[in-house]
Amino acid sequence: MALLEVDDLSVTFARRGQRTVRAVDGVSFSVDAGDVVGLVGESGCGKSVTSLAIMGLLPKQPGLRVGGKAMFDGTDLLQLDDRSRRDIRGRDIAMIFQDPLSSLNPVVPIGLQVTEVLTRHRGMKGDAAAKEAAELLDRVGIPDPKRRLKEYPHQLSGGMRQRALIAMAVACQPRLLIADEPTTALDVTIQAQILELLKDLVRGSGTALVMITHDLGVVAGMCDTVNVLYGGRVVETARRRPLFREPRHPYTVGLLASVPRLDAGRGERLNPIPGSVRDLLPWPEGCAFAPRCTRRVDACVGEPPDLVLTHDGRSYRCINPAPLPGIVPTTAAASPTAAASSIAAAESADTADGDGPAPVIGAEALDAGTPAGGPVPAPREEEKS
Amino acid sequence: MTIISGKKREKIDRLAELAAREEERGVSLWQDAFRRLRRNPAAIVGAVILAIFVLVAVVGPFFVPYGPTDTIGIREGVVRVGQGLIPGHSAEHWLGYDHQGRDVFSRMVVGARQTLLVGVVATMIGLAIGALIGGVAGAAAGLGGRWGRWIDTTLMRFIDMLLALPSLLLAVSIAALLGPSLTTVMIAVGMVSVPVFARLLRGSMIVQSNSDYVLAATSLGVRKSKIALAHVLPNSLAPVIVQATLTLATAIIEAAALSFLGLGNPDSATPEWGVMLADAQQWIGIRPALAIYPAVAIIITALGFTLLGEAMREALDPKLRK
Amino acid sequence: MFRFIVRRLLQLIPTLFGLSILLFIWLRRLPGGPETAILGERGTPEMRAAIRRNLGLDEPILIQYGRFVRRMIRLDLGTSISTKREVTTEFLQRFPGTVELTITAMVIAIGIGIPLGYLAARRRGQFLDHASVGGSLIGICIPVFFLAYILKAIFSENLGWFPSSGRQDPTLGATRITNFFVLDGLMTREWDAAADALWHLVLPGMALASIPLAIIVRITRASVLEVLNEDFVRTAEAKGLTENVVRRRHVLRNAMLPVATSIGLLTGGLLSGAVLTETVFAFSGIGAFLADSISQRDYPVLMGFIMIIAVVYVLVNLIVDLSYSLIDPRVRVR
Amino acid sequence: MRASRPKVAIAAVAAAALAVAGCAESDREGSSGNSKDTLVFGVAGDPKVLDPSFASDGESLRVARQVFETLVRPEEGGTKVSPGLAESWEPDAAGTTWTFKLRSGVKFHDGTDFNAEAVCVNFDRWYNAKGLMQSPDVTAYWQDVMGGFAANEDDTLGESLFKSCTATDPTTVSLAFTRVSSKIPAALMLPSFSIHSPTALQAHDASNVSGSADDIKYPAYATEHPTGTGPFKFKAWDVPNKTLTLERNEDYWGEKAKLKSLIFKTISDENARKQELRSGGIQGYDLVGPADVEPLKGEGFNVLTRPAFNILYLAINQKGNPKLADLKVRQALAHAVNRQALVDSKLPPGAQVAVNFFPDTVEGWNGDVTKYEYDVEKAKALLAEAGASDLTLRFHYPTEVTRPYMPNPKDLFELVSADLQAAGIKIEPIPLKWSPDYLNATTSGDKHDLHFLGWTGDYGDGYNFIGTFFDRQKDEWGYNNPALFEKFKQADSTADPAARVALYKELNADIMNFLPGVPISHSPPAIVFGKDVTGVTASPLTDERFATAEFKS
Repeated sequence: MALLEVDDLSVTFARRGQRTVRAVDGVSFSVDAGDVVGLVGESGCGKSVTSLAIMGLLPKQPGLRVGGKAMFDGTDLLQLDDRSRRDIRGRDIAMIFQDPLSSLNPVVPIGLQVTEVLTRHRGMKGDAAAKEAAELLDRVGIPDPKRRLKEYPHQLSGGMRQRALIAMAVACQPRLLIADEPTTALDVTIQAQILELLKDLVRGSGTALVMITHDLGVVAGMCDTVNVLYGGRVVETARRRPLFREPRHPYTVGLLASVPRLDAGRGERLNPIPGSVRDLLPWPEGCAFAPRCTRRVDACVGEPPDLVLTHDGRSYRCINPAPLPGIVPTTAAASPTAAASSIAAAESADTADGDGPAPVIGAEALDAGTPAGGPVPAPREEEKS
Repeated sequence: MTIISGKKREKIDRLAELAAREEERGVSLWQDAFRRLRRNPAAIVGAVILAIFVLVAVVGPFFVPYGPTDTIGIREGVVRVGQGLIPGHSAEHWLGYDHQGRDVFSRMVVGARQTLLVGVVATMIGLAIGALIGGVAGAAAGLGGRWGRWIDTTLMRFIDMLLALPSLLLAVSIAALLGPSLTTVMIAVGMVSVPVFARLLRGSMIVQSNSDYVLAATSLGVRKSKIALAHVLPNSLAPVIVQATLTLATAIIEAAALSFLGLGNPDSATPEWGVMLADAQQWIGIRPALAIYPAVAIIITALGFTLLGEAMREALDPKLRK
Repeated sequence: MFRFIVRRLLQLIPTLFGLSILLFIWLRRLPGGPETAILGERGTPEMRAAIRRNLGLDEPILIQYGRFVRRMIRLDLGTSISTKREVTTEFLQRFPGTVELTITAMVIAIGIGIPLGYLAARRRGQFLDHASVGGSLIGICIPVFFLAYILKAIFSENLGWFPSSGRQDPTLGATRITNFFVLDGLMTREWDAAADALWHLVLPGMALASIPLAIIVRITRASVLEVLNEDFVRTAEAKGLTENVVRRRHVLRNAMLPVATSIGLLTGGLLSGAVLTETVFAFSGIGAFLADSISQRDYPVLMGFIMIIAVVYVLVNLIVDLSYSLIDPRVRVR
Repeated sequence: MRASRPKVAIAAVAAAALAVAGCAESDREGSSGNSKDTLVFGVAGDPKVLDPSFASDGESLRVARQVFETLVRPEEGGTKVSPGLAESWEPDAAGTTWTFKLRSGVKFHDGTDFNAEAVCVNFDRWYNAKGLMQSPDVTAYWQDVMGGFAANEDDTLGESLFKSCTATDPTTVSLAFTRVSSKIPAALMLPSFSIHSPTALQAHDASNVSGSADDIKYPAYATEHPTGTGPFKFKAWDVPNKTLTLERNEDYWGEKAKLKSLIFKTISDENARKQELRSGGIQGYDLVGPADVEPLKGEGFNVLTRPAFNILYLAINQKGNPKLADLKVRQALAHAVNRQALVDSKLPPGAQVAVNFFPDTVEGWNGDVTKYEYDVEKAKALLAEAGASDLTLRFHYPTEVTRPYMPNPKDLFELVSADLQAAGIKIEPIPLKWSPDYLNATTSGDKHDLHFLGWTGDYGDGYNFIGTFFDRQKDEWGYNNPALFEKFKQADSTADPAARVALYKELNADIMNFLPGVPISHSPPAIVFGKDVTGVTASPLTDERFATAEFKS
């Protein structure tokens, strides 16, 4: 039984005068307790909107319409009234945002910003709260927490700020943690530290983590399951390894191919995906990716492609998928950054103990793309590096 | 600087962004702004009000039924303020007589022209002088150097002094200096807005001169003075123009205030709403309407200018755009 | 902090000096002198000449200015030509009124403006929003003195709820200590007097508040709208904080920064409005008195008052700056 | 820490306030509240000084009239000289020495006895004025009436009319003058000749007008301790509240005041006064706008109309434009102005068109003088004759001022200039602020052709009007007419009243023939009291006595 089960979630903004925007268009995925799930895609593909919709944080405005379901152990978050939503937020589901500076209140001391969560959800007050806050800061690796409590965001370094944010997020040991591009705004070196921190926090504590990112390096480093989004829909879902080894959806292929490779010959040039997210086709009229797709066939345009389930339980949304076995680079080595390789290392570490037994494949499980099949040996390139 | 400039500064930052935007993408800022204006209902309302106002002001006076100074009511002996007699609206006098037995409707129409005149000229004066001072200061600051800074500070100190005086008091003093007349009102009201324009232009120019494209130009070895004139000044004008629109509104109101203090334009041949309102206060007991007509006219007109001005500010302001 | 204040106060000196020169030149440029103001219809040219001589107005302007400066240094502002009372006395008797009026106006403007602005922003696009924005527009566009008349006509003449003029019912024969009538009333425990003084402040306060109220509503609304889009508000929401906490701690505290600035500016500017309001409500303050003094050519009063006002203005702004650094930890006065 | 700092500040202030509150003491005895024995009266301006010797403004004099008394005073509601502190008076044969029989048993507010000595102390005080007290700024009326001091410190001052005061016995005082003058005894009704308590003058050293030339300071007496014999005593001057409180003089020699206390409240704006009366904050006010008379009456307020004791005229400056030296042109102007219409439409009920330069209530008024009826054609003809058909005149008029004789100058100007233009005269309007700009421009130099000015009589003698205007060469008129001036001197120095009145009649006739300006109107200023206030009689000299005022139950 999944912890969070998002089913056909759609978000549309209708503005007077302009044609309605479908930011999220029937996204479905699920997250098991303790699981780390990635939502990957170029910016503008609806990753963040999805997360905000789940949290009920989309700015209230006329014309905003949220459809579908988001079952969080039994209750549909989308149907909740404001009060009970507030009760769940921060206590059961917490969120970490992209830009740590702008995400912290500049005129309120860090301490208060941490304690207020404790006060709200754990009824802690005064010294008790302060003490707990200090411990939290300590736990997320902020040195000299006592002093930090009194300081203001602008007095902290970027990494420290993100740690502080994380401290606030995990203050109530939430069962689900949503991290929206938590490392994008940070220096590469810091990125790694933060990712490590997140890993440590979720491991053991049984907290599930939804990692929203465009950085395949991050995905490779952390996620058990990956959902690739395009144009507001999940176009491919797979366990991490299969996805990297043999991506089926041309978009995924494109994504991976566009990552620079260390071992690529000098002459070889990167092959980015032509065009941009802007020029997509509305799903009802066919495959949104069609305009940019290298494997496009006439049938792509006309009606939306259905979700295809494959033998090993992965799923993709394409009528002319990349052939098997595809020659696919793995990000680990491919990604040139120190971060990536460190991730690779980390990953090789935790792949050993595997992902535990695969759950029974039920219809909706398949639909949600929970894969079957055990761990897959790490790709060759890895040993090389 | 005191906090006075604090508010300005944020305006200035915005201007900087805005000018920067203009630099990066070729589309004219103004076209862009205009497109947004057309979509803003407030702007439309304001524009319509002003259109009507200007139309009345320009052509109206040629079609008024009676002369604005023609004291019919007194000749016919129907107006006797001594006995508290000021007849109200009738078939031939749509808005009735005023205390001098003149046709109020005709005076309102002719008054529109005067009011517009006062507003525009006053604003022009304020803009001209303010822009001159601010421009020089800004340019000087931009050029830098000991002299540049010196000029800048002295000018700004002067402006600070003007700001330290309550605006209306400034106007009253000027009026007292020149004696009541239409020109006096214009100058007095104009002077009040000088500091605002000066600070605004100076501030934006300074931001401009620190902006990337100016640095670029400098690095290309363009003469500083040339930059100041060719790039900085033009790009600094946007907020000034917005401010001018808003000032038009306040100018009309300030003029009314001056009239109330008895420093308004005394020439009855060229009635102005402010004066009419001030005069009417005296007969408010007998005929409130005499006060209400010009008051409402003033409010609506000022509203028109403000609406348009605010709309323009939003249209030109990248920060508010989202 | 301390050094900051000192530097600011030092900056004041050249400003005042320049101001005094400007004033002096301006005053002496005014057509006619105080003599006619003093004598009225009955003055013969000889009498006027005599007075000019007495007042030393026939001496070269530099000498006059010299005399003025010498007095200023002794902090002696001279005596009013028309009332023959010390300028400082005149000021101390009238300034409190204006201060009380200004405070009332600001209290009204802030007390109504900020909540209204906040609600308008929260209910963006709904009725309340349009209403308050429209209202504030009109508030800016309506001539203060006209508004004052309307308020009086309605609440005083017709309904008789409020007194229509003055600062206090003279028949109370209240005691004067600081000339801040409300304060005096409290200090001397003449509660009725204090209450009456407050009562007299309501209408003029409302009239004077119209413009600042309008502006505060607009600024608050704008800045709240801006803050609502900030990430940290989203963070706060994500923490599941109660609406109340989010509003107070996260939205308002940030939204107040620009509002604080404008409040400082407005308070300084209120004096202009005071000139009109005080006239309409026969309210004894410096605004109306200054206007009179100009027509009376009461040079000493004008010089003295305007100098003091300039100082006050700068001080107000100084206080604003300091308070600003209190609200916003990022701003540190150096 | 940060958040708490403001709290601390507030706490501190509160604490301070309380601390002060501890020591501050209420110094008011049982406040009268708004009971029926306190009258609050709205006035247009603050009094400037409480010692009438130094006062020339109406509001100061209004107060003085309640607190002080003069030897002779105007009859109630009239202008005739009637007994005040003196029961009777008579001049000697030469008419230069006047002997006054004083009322006995009169005490000043400070308990000092009123007697001949006291009178002389006062006159000597004025006569022997030294230093700054000789400034026309300080003793305007004395200089206006007496013309000089014992020792003039300014050569522009002339020989003093007053010579000496001798107290023959406690109730008999005689004033000696250097020459016969029309002003005596009428001028002694002026509040500026109020008799002060010698002890009080001494105690608060009233004559010590200190300070340097350019900042004159009045002595405490003039601002805090006015001590007279009047029916009201000075109690408090609450400058910050713009109110001045008088209280009943319990041991007044005559009939005691009905009001326990009388409060003058300054409300400079005319409408504000009206609104305050309506809202009940005041129970009466002065300077009622002509337009308000009827409405207020209609609402049941007691509107009293003072007998018109003033004149509004259109002055013509013959220096200004040579054409104006031509009598025909001046006559043309007189014919061109429709004075009747102006009076009907602009002035309160009871106003009349003026045929002399003083109202018919003053002895010496002459109904049989050349009158200039409204006749545009005639005006045009006269102008043509004088070859002045294309005349352009600079017409001065004052802004934002209301004089008893001139309610709304601007309105009047608009009417008159319209009339003149109808007669083919071009008008260049020159509006100026009443004081000082307007008065300067019109009474000095020769830059003015036409302007409005007027006069409210100080006392019931014709010379106070026409003498003030015409008895010597003045920049206001810019003509030189020795014959006329001579006649004035003669009239002024005629001791026998009857003979003088006869001369006034002639003068009026001469003036209307010579036509230095056009007399326009006498308009009755109104004063209003609350619906339940009675007992006040309107006075042409604005000498209303509040002692008789009472609330009728």
